[in-house]
Amino acid sequence: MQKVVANADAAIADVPDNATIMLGGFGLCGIPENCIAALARKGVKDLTCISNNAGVDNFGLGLLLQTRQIKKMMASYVGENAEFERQLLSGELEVDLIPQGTLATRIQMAGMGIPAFYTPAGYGTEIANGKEVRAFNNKMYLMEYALHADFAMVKAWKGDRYGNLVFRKTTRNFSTSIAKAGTITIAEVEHLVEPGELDPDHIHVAGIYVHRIFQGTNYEKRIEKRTVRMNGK
Amino acid sequence: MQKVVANADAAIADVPDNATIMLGGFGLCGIPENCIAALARKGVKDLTCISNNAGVDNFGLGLLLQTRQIKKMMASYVGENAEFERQLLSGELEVDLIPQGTLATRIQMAGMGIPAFYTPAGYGTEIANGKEVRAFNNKMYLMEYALHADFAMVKAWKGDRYGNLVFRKTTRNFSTSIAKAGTITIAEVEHLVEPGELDPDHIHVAGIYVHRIFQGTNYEKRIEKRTVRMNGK
Amino acid sequence: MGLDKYGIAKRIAQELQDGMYVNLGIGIPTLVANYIPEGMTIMLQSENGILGMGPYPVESAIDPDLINAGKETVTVIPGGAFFDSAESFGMIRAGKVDLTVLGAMEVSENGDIANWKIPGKMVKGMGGAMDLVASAKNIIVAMMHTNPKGESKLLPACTLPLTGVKCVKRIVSDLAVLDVLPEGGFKLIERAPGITVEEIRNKTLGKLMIEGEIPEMSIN
Amino acid sequence: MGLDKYGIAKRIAQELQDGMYVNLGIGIPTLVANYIPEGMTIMLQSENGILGMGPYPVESAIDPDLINAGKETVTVIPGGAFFDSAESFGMIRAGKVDLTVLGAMEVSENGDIANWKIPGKMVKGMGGAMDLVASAKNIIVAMMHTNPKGESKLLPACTLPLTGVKCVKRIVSDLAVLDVLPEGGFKLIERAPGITVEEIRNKTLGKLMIEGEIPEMSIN
Repeated sequence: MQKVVANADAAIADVPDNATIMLGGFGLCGIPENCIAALARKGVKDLTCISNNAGVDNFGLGLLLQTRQIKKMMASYVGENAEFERQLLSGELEVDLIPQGTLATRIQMAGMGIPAFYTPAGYGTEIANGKEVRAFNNKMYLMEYALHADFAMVKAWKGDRYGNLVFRKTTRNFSTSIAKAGTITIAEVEHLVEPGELDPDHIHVAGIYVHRIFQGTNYEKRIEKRTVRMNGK
Repeated sequence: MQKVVANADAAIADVPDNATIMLGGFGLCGIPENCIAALARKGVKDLTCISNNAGVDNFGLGLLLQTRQIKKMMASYVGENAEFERQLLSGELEVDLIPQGTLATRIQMAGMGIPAFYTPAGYGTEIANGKEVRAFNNKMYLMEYALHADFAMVKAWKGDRYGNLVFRKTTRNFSTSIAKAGTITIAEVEHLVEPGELDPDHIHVAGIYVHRIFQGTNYEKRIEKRTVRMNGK
Repeated sequence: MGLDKYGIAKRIAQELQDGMYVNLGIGIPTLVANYIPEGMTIMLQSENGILGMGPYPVESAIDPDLINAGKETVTVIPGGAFFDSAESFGMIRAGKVDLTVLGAMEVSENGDIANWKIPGKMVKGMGGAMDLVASAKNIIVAMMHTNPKGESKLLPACTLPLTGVKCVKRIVSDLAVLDVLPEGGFKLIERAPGITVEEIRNKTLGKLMIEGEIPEMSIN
Repeated sequence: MGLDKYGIAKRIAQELQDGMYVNLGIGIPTLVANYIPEGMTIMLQSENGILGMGPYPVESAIDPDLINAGKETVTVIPGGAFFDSAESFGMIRAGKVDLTVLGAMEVSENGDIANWKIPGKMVKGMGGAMDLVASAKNIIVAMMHTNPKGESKLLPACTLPLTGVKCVKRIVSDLAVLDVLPEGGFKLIERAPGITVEEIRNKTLGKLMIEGEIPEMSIN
């Protein structure tokens, strides 16, 4: 059982041009910083990226937008990125906007081997165009398909050599579902530990889903909106 | 926020005849012992019970079979119960056998608000009779519906006053999904604790799904097949 | 003058009941958290994976691993729980969240809502709004009664791309509280302090139903 | 005499590769765990919610909260994980389990399997078998070549109610190793020690393909 690789560059070495990549994170919270940096270094092109957001101009997936490595973006919200807007309006970037719950669940279903399911989100809106509509118990639903990826990349707080992962606070977000939806799943972790160090009752992603794992470095963990309360409140 | 009730009798006091009840557990592991005993005491009748198994002759759901309180059983495997066999063959008991993964996923989908989904389990078998068959990527699937219950009853290891639950080892089994599928969900716990005592990263069922919770008593935790290894192996 | 955004938030807070699970959208809805009545336990859901979201952190407690759906740094209360996005939208879709409060650009008299896209301008994406409005048991819209040009945002039919259909139950605006009737139409429930029925009528383009005396809101 | 159940388990253990995730059914398949080659890490999945299932516990370590899918008390190895049944069948359905070994009452020459029901006798239920056979990437059936009456269990078509269709890839019986060909038919791969091709031919009712010299299994 050899899943540990040296670093992000080794982990993503075989990602080809035109690959479909899913990346964990919500905004900049819990994104696979090391993998994104390595993808930028490698210069792999024409990527289809699936992630809830597209980073900001100079961090997260914004880095791969700056270098024009992304051909198509599938996301639920991309409002924090001016370069994204420019590429979208100029036609350089293809975008598929998906309701957040539908996106999360389509990814989850891929990891569960369920090819299609029904959700009410988007019924009666432009999102329903071209989709099968069906009533269950007098409520209308859209049929949505599972969403897979060639490579799934996530960042966890702790992980062991067998690929078991534990997340911290709201970094779990899309990452646990994404980790299960990749043909090849790569996990970068803040703390790489030995099998047995993680409590088997507390593992968020079992190692069976994870193909490569490495100890990440230099986490910036940039904060998008630093909000504080006054001492009085 | 008042979810704590005194005991099992109080928790199940309003379960009417003909109710549909889901019960957590796999075999006798992690079953809601206190709730089952209270249902037997209350003598509520004509229940439809949804649970992976039907207990053994004198424990678990077997207790409610002895008292003839169960009208219909939905399960994946019922092979450990002679009274069950007798009632089935005599026509006293209605039985719906469901593949274990389909059963688990139908329950899970109820808690996710997804009314129907596709699974390959049972395609080409008698389980497929009357079901919609559909191909995705050249593989055949059956459409299955979410499975709800009037009451869901689970046993957790620890729970807090807000209904957050933590399970231990393989007691998680069907219980986490069942806890999310009840119109009224009742949790009995080995240790009732204060909010804040459970690590929010380690909660298996968030309190939003749980309507009533109580400190259980006198857990027997009967073992179905006591298997040990010799010291040498 | 009608209510300011704090007044709208205060009025919405009167809808809360002890033990409710509530999802508050970005903007005015977020302010509702500041006016939860004393002694009430309200569990705030943030769709990126929190139940029991607490207030913003003090400086020393800022944690980049703990943000809300608006990407702001937040805290979690004792008894809170973290989970993933799939689970979060599962509980939303299953109707476990008791109340959803969100903003809108337009609401129609049959309860349709438009709040995610203005064609021709930048499209940022719908985020979780479509999932929330398609599934929430109870949806209250918090918004100004008119847009910056003074045009009514309560319309016979939405002109902007829809977020969801027949889902809004109640609107709390700077001028009034209105219910969307199952058969269609805005039923006037309360007036903002100092606002006349006449002004509300003038600023409501969709069908407005006024029955009897309309009480004034009591906002403290 | 062909192999006994331990011999069948030993032969199946030769199919294991380091790092595999494996689900072992009740009966002979369970015995395979005893013959995992030295130095190999095999992660056993139990569909009630374990990855990294370990051996039976010593008396003092018995824990009623830790059982396998056969309801036996077991242990978990360092690096194992617990999860719920929905997750367990999710990973099975998604093809994450590399190898499934299970018993059968009948296998047909196109890979259909029957192992859950005998009409007229008691029906105990299919448990997880239908899910496993519908989704597993690689399915090996471990069984006796003939039933107690001496009739072949390798048939042109199953006579018992099916568990799954076109799913069995390989059969390891007391007499032989056979592959189910994609186009149909049992291809003889190996003979059990001392068993002749003639005997296998006589006890295989479905189409049997024999190409060239058939080697004898090497079982130690």
